[in-house]
Amino acid sequence: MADPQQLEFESIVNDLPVRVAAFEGPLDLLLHLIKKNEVNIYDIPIALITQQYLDYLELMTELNLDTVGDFLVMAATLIHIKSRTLLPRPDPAQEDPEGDPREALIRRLLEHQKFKAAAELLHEKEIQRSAQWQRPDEVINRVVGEAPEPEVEVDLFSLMAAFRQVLERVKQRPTVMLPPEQIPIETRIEQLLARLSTTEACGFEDLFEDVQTKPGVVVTFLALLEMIRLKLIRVFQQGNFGPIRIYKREHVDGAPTFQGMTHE
Amino acid sequence: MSDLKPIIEALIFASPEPVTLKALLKLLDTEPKEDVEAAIAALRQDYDRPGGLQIVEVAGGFQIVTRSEFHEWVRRLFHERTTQKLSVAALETLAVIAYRQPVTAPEIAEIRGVNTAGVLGTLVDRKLIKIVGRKQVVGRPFMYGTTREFLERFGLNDITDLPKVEDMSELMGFDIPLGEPTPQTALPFESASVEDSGETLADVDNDSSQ
Amino acid sequence: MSDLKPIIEALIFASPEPVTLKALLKLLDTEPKEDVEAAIAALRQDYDRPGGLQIVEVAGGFQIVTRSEFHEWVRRLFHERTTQKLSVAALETLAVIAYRQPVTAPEIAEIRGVNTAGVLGTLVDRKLIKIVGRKQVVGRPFMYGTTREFLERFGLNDITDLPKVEDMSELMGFDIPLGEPTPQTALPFESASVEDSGETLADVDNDSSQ
Repeated sequence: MADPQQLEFESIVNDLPVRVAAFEGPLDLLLHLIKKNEVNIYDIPIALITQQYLDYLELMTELNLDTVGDFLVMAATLIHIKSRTLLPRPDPAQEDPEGDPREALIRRLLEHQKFKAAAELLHEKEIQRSAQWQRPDEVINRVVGEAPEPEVEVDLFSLMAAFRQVLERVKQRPTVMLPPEQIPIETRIEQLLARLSTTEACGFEDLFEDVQTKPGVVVTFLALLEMIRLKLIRVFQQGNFGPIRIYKREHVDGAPTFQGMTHE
Repeated sequence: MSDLKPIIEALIFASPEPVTLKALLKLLDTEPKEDVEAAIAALRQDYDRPGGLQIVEVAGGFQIVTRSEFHEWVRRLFHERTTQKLSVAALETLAVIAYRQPVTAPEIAEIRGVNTAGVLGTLVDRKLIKIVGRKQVVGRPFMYGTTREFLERFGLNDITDLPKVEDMSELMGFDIPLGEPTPQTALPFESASVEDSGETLADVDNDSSQ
Repeated sequence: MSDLKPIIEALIFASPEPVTLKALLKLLDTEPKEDVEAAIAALRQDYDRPGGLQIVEVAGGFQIVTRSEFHEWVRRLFHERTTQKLSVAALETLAVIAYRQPVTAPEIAEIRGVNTAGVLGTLVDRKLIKIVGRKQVVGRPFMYGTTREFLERFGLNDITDLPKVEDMSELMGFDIPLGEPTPQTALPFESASVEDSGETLADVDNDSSQ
């Protein structure tokens, strides 16, 4: 590192408040440099400012500040602008058809500066307001009786937060390790037969209408297969993909009886 | 000090506890005791005018409160003020319905771990939810969903606009362990859209039986 | 009703947040609107007397608070104010949101020159801003706006109450080119109302693409 740069470094450091991170972002740093050099914001000496900016960036990197990322993008922008101002124009008397390359940056700086001023005005409002003291809740709680149920503002965030709260609770709820609710296939067959005895036939879907769980669906289907095997029911389908209907069979001689069935 | 009376009024007004004479004398330590007492007396006389507020002496101190004859109005205020806000229970229920709709009361109770019957009425009254049908299971319970007013209220175009939980974590710095989902926590995230919900509901039931 | 004025005084006093005219009319639903308005006017006149308290209009409603000039005295009652201070970063972010709402995180970052995700989380947690919807662009980012609590904290009646740019010139190190406003620099202060914001947002995009 050259000595002049070293000097510049020190002058920057001297300028800085105790915390180097006082510059919240690249725009703040640029505004600081513009003010320090007492240059016109509408006519930024881009070479000078870019050099000082890069010096500061190097300092930040040496100090291992985490926030370098935002500053790097601006460094690239500055170098780009600088290179454009250095490019020879075909006719120096003619204005650059693309305009002053600094223009967009100047606008951003002004915009940024304006919002910094707005923030200060807000802060003043806040101070004025904080001089107005409100009646403490305790006073009214005594009048109304017990404190009313705390309520929250209803907006998208609070909705999301509430849902997250519910999920957190679900996670923390002790998991009761019950075995999956298994209806024995025999019981299920009895239930289905009882239902079929009240109607002549029923649709395939109807068999599952009182089932709410996956195991329940599986058991019902297994029961159906078993009933077909045991020739307790007959199943008809009207054409390919047509509705499937289930009929209860009258007892068939020679067929194994349900009661006699052995279930492994 | 000419401002003694208004200063004492401001102090009594802003204090969460009744302000004792002793406390006033301490706060206004440059003022003679007689002056402070005289100012208090004058202030109390001011409050004898027929107004909405009164100065009462409680617990050895002074306090500005509403006049007793208007307490009914004050209670009404607390009863009515809930138009913009919801209790935590109501908001949670609303969140479950928004993310899981269509969903039945037993399903909501299962997810929240508490009964929500009363809260559902409140939400229907506020037009934030409505009955969207009946579930074809035993008991044929009502299924609830959110309303157009709900979308308007939350600035959403449609229900798929609801932020996903992934958005939440990124946005709020919430740490949600999406990596190793347990059955209970994994499910809700997948069902933000109404289209999925039929399947999801079945899964919830499945879940609850474990 | 002869008691209208004291009842309104009691209601304004008791309400945890500023009471809007609308809320008063709803509570006093048997009273003609003109009577309620007249009673409010008379009450405000009463409070013009030199006393310790005043009625202010904030967040679209009425509130009874202590007179600002007695602030130091009241402060002695408490060891410190319970409201937490906002960091400079938070205030600046809040300013951008207040003037540009509804506005997305990338748009805020463009103006401030730094990523603001963490600050946004803080402001949401403190209920000063809220998500007001999603922008219909790629990635559908959340749009933020200010809350009622924001208005209350800064003593603003509504969002058009925000300080104007003319009040601001001396705070800035540079002259504001009011004569020849470029769209980008002129906008924020002209578009304090939400209605304008679509235009504003378009301009921000325009800006960032340059």
